Amino acid sequence: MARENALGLSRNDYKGRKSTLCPGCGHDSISNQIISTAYDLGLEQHKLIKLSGIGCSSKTPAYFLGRSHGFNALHGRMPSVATGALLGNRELKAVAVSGDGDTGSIGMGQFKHVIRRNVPFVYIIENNGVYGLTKGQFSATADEGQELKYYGRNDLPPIDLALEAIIAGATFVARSFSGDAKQVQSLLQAAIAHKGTAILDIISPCVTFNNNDASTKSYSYGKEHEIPLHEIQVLAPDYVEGKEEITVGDYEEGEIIEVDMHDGTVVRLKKLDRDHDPRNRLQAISVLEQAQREELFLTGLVYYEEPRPTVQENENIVSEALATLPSSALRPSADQLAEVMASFQ
Amino acid sequence: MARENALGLSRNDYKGRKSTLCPGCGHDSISNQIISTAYDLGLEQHKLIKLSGIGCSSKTPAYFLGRSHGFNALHGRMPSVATGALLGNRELKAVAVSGDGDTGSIGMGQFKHVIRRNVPFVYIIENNGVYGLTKGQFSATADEGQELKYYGRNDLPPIDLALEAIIAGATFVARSFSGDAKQVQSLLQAAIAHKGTAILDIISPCVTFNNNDASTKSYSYGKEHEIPLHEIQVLAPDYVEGKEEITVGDYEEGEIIEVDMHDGTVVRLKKLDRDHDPRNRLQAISVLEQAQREELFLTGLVYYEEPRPTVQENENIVSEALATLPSSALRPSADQLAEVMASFQ
Amino acid sequence: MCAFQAPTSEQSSVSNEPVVNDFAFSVATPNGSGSQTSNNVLVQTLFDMGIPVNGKNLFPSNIKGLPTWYTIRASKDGYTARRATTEIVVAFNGATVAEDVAALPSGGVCIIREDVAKIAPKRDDITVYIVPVKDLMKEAEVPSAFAKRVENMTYVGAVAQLFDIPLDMIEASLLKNFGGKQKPAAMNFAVIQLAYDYFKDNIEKSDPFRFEKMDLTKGKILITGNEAGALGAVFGGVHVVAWYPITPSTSLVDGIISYKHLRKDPETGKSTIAVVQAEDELAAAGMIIGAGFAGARSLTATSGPGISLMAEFAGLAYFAEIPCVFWDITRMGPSTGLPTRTSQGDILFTHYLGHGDSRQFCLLPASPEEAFEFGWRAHDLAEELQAPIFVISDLDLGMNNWMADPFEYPDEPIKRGKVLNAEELQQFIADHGKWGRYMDVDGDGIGYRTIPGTDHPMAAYFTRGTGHDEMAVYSEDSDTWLDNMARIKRKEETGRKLLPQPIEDYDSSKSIGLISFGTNEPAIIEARDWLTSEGVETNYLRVRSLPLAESVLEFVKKHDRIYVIENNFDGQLNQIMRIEYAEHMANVKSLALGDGLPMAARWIVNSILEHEG
Amino acid sequence: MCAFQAPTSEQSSVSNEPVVNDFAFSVATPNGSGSQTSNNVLVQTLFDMGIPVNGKNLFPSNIKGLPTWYTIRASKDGYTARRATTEIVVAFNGATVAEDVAALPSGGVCIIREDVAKIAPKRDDITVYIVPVKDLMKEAEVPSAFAKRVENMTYVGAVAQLFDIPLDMIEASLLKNFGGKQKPAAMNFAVIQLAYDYFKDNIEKSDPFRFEKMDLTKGKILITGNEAGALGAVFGGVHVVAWYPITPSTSLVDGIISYKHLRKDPETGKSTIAVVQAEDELAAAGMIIGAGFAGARSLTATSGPGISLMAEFAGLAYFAEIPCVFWDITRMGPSTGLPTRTSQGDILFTHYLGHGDSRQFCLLPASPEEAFEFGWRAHDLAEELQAPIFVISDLDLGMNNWMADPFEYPDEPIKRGKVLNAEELQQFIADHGKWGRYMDVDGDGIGYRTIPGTDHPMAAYFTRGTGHDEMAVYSEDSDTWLDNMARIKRKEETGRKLLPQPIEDYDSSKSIGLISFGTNEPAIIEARDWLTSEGVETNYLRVRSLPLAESVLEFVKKHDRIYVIENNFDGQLNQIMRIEYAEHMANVKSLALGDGLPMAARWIVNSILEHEG
Ligand SMILES: Cc1ncc(C[n+]2csc(CCOP(=O)(O)OP(=O)(O)O)c2C)c(N)n1
Ligand SMILES: Cc1ncc(C[n+]2csc(CCOP(=O)(O)OP(=O)(O)O)c2C)c(N)n1
Ligand code: SF4
Ligand code: SF4
Ligand SMILES: [Mg+2]
Ligand SMILES: [Mg+2]
Repeated sequence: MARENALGLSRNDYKGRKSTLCPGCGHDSISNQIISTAYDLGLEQHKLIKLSGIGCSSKTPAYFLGRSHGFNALHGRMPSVATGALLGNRELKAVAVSGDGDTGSIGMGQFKHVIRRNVPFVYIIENNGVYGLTKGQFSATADEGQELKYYGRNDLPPIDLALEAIIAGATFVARSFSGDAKQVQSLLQAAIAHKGTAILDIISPCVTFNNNDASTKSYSYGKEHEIPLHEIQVLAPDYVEGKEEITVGDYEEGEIIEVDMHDGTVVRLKKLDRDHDPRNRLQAISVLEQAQREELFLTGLVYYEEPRPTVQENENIVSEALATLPSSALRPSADQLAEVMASFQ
Repeated sequence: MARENALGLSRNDYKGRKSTLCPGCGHDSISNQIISTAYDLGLEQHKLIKLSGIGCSSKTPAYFLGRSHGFNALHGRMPSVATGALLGNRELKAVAVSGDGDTGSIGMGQFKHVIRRNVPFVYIIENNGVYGLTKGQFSATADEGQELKYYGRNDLPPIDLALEAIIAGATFVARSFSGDAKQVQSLLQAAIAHKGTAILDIISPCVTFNNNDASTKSYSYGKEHEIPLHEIQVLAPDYVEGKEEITVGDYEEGEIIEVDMHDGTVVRLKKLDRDHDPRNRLQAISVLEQAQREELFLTGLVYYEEPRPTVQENENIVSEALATLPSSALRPSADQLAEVMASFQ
Repeated sequence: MCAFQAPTSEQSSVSNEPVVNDFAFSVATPNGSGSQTSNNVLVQTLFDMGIPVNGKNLFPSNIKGLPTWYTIRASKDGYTARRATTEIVVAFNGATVAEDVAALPSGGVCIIREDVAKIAPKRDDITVYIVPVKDLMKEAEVPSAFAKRVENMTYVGAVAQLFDIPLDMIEASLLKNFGGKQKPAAMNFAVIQLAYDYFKDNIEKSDPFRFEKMDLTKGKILITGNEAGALGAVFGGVHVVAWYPITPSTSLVDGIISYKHLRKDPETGKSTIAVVQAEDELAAAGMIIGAGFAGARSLTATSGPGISLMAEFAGLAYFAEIPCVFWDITRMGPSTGLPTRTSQGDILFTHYLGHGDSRQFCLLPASPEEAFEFGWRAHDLAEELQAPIFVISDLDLGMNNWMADPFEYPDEPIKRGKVLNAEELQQFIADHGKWGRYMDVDGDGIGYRTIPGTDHPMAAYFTRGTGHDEMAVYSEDSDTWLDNMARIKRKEETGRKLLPQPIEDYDSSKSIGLISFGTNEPAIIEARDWLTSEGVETNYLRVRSLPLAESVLEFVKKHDRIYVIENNFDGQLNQIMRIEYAEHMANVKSLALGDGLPMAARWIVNSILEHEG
Repeated sequence: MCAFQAPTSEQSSVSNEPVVNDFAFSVATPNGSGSQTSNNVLVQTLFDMGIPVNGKNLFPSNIKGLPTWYTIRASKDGYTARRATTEIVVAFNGATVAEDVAALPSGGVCIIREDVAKIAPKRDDITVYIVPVKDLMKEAEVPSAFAKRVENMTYVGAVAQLFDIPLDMIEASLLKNFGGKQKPAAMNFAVIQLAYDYFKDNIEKSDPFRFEKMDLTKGKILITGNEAGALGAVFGGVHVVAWYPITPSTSLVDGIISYKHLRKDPETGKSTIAVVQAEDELAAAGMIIGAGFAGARSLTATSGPGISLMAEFAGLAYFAEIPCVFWDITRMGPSTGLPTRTSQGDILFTHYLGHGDSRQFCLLPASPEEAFEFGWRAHDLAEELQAPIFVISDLDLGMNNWMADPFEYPDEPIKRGKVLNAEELQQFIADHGKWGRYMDVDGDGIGYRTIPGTDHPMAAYFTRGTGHDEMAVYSEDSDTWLDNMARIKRKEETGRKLLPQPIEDYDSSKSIGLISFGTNEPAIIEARDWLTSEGVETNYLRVRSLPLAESVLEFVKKHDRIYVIENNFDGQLNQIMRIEYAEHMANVKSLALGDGLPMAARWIVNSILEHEG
């Protein structure tokens, strides 16, 4: 018998349609991590929506969470669609997928502003440094000086989308590698618990157009150069014992950072080679700035901040889903209309 | 007799049409500084173009440099128009004006990307924290928590356009105050000499919709809170004596930073209260981050970097203006066509 | 320029007979000088006097200083269209006084600021009253911070005294204008009183114009179309409003904000409407589409440039069949054009908005009543038709005060269209063997949708702008594509019948028909009477939606000659009619004028007489 | 689905007579498997054999794996339209083999991979040849990195042997395909040879199809429309190219990049063309408009979604009168639609692109020759008309290989339009008293412009999308607005005559006329012959630009019945004709099919016979 999660569902029940991406595409790994995470957490799929822009990456929502409503929107415009959907129904959680072209080029404005509004959702950038679906043009995250078969040399410096996110006011920013399944899953788990825009910039190799060893977006480069900032463990809200156990016993002072998420989830970061406290904004910026300058592939939870009010909180809307309010809540009374009319007389 | 500059022109000859902005609008001061700077430098107006988006700020190019071609383009899209114009004719210099709405909201994507391409021009943001022309909505640079008569409370954190510029790869980023005529002129002079995108984020009060003392974009706030990072002196390329004189005599080691611009212009920064070296990217980011956190109105040349290749250099186009190449340079020969045709046979 | 035109020969002088409640006057001031309050008070008072009245604001795209005109027309016969000419001018702007005075008919009246009078051209054939603004203001001792804005109250006093407007009524509407706040009302009224007294004591009236109480506005309201539309949205159950500021649509969203409180949850005090100022129009469109996808009612308001920017999203909403409502408060284009001038120049572009074979549903309100009704109905229609609905109003309706009947409370329950909850979905599957988002089981082109959050394992589907089959699964198959397109076009036919049908005034004895839409209505009403008096009898049909209702064609067929009257350059309704009914257009003539001004009867009459004469 | 249709009854079987140079075969493979090379080599070789041929690629919006079909049609009579049916299928894709085999006519041929054959449906009435790909590949000993891509060479060998294609010619075109590189050519050829030998030795031919050398392609070229358009731009003097990648327009810009070297400065080696990949379509549009403003020749290439996004900028270019060139390589819409399927569905929207009363000039190429010619001419026209020019091509022309005549070298000097340099400006002022950017001294609606950099104190003017007078000064005046619009519409009339005029094949004895545009051309040529053979004689006019040339109306008037044939859903050319000529459309019938495929003669013939029959 297939294994089941708390809802009595198998991992298969969290899958979508068959992927039509190239075999080996990094994006498919990420879809798999989303499936695993949702399965492990026992998420109710009807309370989730999946959103995306346009690109190979943006096709993937069709390939995971088959029981969730999905919207494959327009190129670069997923953030606004997500904003509207989550205002229309704030009871939903959203997992959104974008590409580096989708976010870094045509979508830059919406990316910045969705973060600024703190729309609470998981925003995954499947970052491969190229436009996959249109066959391999440089994207805005491509390495400076890189050469591609058809498009020659890239003369422009790469945009660092994680850094852009922090500057824009993001309260959860992580970088990862689609080849690092465990880290991706941990980060996804934390991102889902986050009450705000959670940006995951995941390097996700395009095996067809940008998998040359020299590219910092290739599998081989990722495998060889990934430097995790820390080891991540995510403890679900109810996971109490384990928490005490480990904190007390195994680690010395300063070796562990615990980030308490809004819903009780705890993200435990175990120190590796570097000291990085993701709760310090300037440190997060510096570490990314340094990574950019020295071409270091640092991964992990780069920045975390106690979330600002979400867009729904700022809008001060009722706590239920607007979309399913009864008709009575939708139309003021005839008396109220009469009163308004009188004021215009 | 009216005074004249090196070209035999009076300051009047650098004016445009009569301003139709509200009396006292900060934008008019900036127009005046542009006029003065161009007059002082003796710029040839036919070699300049003026560009803008849409907004009160973007109307101003009609009010300065009346002998330069101008283009009042679309809301948020000035950067792309500037890029095209300067590719079409690289012999031109461009002075462009935008607003905080024009740049920070609808124009965010183009702002980022024009910087990334290093299009060599002066990009002035006349930043008043509101949408002037549409009558006082909050812009993306409005203070968090600010209240406006019609639009209530602003719940969102302000975007710092100078910080955004640095992250995007700008090589010249300054902040100033339209009430500080001297600093604006110095910065304009340096910006014009810069071989790359020069971003000037100038706080420019909207006297009609956002001039309340509490607003960080008001005159009174600016007058009281401006903290210049340094005193700026710009020495033209031919200004040799002065240079030696001052360096040797009046200042101690570490009190002066000299920035050598590409065309021989020297920007001399005299230390005031703070130590700020604009040539250090991380320092520039930190200083802005701190200013943002502590609500400090720091002005001056925030960041300067030896410019990367410009868009024209990257495109490797001929050194003359493309627009005025002779017809002979525009059409390959009949033989060349025949050769190409043969390759398809 | 000047807001009103020089009179044509047949109207070039005013007789000496008393003229009561049937003339227009224009107030010329620099923009931002605060004259809006004065003008509103005048209009409100005339309205309170029971005189049919309208006010049209002709303002520049500028915050302060450029010329602005406000034309107030009183019409005992109830005509509320802009009049091309004006008998009286309040000349408070030196920059335009030359044209303002020149455009007066002989026998006209000029009420002029003292300092402006100094530079005004002289005319012997008009009456001139000088307002000593400076002296009056000195006497009034208004605190200097307010002096500039209050100055304009001087002409209110002058007008009141000259044309017999009761001061107590002025005072009442002033108070109303200040939302009941005594202090500013009193300060302003003091100036009015001073001017009034000055005119009473020092000026001898020598013109024939006068107001007199009537009772033709009883029960009516004065309101702008944007306020009406905003109320429509609030009573239409809108949940998510996303917008980006642009003249002349901004006040529609301002209106929603100011009536949001009607939709507060009584217990928690929290709102059932979210209003988000987006970073641009593309984002605003995306937000309302996201909200529509989530099952919420959503709206954006914009104008031409925004409509252009929303084209890609409009095509997505059309093809993915997302309910949502776009308001286009049209201003003059092409391009940035004249941001503060009215136009009906977006209908062709909007009807076909989106590349490929898109065709959008449009509603065309002509009055505040309709702006309200279409305002709530648009949300029903969007959900019933599972499509974006474009409500195309214009600056004239949106930003000017119109006399209207109090709005009728929506007479029907809210219609959420074909939405399946979990049980209904289960039943659907039982009935049809399966459920697919785009299955057309009713033959009306409209499928049944589910919304996110529906707790049923089969409820989810995938929304996309790419080709899809009736199960909402991606497909590149030609036949699937054609079937889907055919179904969407079938839906168009459903919509053609469901949308607000034309309003006709038809009498089989007449052989000439007028066709128009939107805010030309008052000018056409007036023009028809005028034409009748010239011996030209006309029928009239007003189009209220696109695609064109079937009765439009019937109307065309029933007439020998049809005139299609529009406020744009190309005659776009006529173009749409040509696309749909080319075969029947031989006797149809396009009358289009896109000069930025609300339509006036004179132009219609002259144009038709030219052909019929 | 399947790329070709099941035969209709009248075409349902193939006779046993030898069929020479007059049949179609389709190659079905998974996308990204490298079959493009095989197919190109086959088409090239047939072409080299002097046989009129075309190849149509029907590929998915996917990088690897989804089904793709390539149909090669040889036609001794020179017909190059897509054939709706195919006699032969190369079935190399298990995912589609069922439909692929089912769609064959009786007597058809199936060349099938061994493993695919195992799951193929059986039919007795077709000939089946099995290709033992695995064995052949084992024998070939291709390095494993290349094995997958080279596999498809097996069917090349099979086809060559079965249908008499000389192997040496295959070898030659293979070498050409690899740009003269011996090594890959040899590796591939080895596989072809093996398959050829295998078929020769082991398979008995039992079908009637065969190729034979002819000399009908002598002097011709094989080229895609996008390559042709790119060459047009390069020979048209383009300076600034700004674009954002989108299928199917990308290869046009790729083409410009690959021919940029023709425009190198001989001395410095520097380029006279800049090609910028913009961050999106809005930026691309802005860049070319900026370049046009600066006096440079500029171009962008996009497809439907990009056209939608460019609407606001298109309106600006229209109204501010900026020369620049937009290519729309149309794909199937609405919305994201079918990104890799062809369509003619953007012409209505593009012709009216921009809110307000915008109307754009459009060129409609039908062949590589025209893509080249319009490619260079568009830049002349843009500068002569001081307007954006939209060249509307489509995926079929843009991405498929077409047989064409070598392009004619532009027979006219480059035309930069009315641009004044400093001296000319001085003269203008002397002649006219002043110079204003929008003064219409020639009465053709076109003013004289100056470009930035002109060293004259009066040369500067201010470009804007807001209302302006003839001096380019901001104005809100109604009459000024109307005058300006009237002048721009006058320019439209100038353009109507200046743009490429229709091509007519007219004979007064015929009473039926066909009207079409663009890539339907080959299907119409074939359909007309076919119709003639059915006793229906037709004239034909091909529209090549919008606004419609005057001769289109003349053509309509000269016929009893007109059919307007288009590859879209709504019949958009017909709609445009209705707008312009409603009075004359009674006998005009729209034949529109937008199924994503290049048009085939069969549908035209059947549709017309249905009406004429
Ligand atoms: C408005 C618009 N412009 C262009 C395209 C063409 N297009 C499709 S995907 C894509 C780029 C995708 O790149 P990225 O977001 O990095 O995704 P990837 O395919 O690399 O995962 C482009 C330009 C489009 N669909 N829509
Ligand atoms: C596409 C588009 N959307 C909206 C507008 C309306 N609009 C004109 S100016 C403006 C905002 C201007 O704000 P900002 O850039 O800060 O300039 P300011 O007036 O404050 O100087 C807006 C929204 C427009 N002209 N075009
Ligand atoms: S092209 Fe690249 S990004 Fe697209 S599916 Fe293939 S490997 Fe993935
Ligand atoms: S509204 Fe504000 S920004 Fe606009 S002109 Fe007036 S003061 Fe300046
Ligand atoms: Mg990518
Ligand atoms: Mg502003």
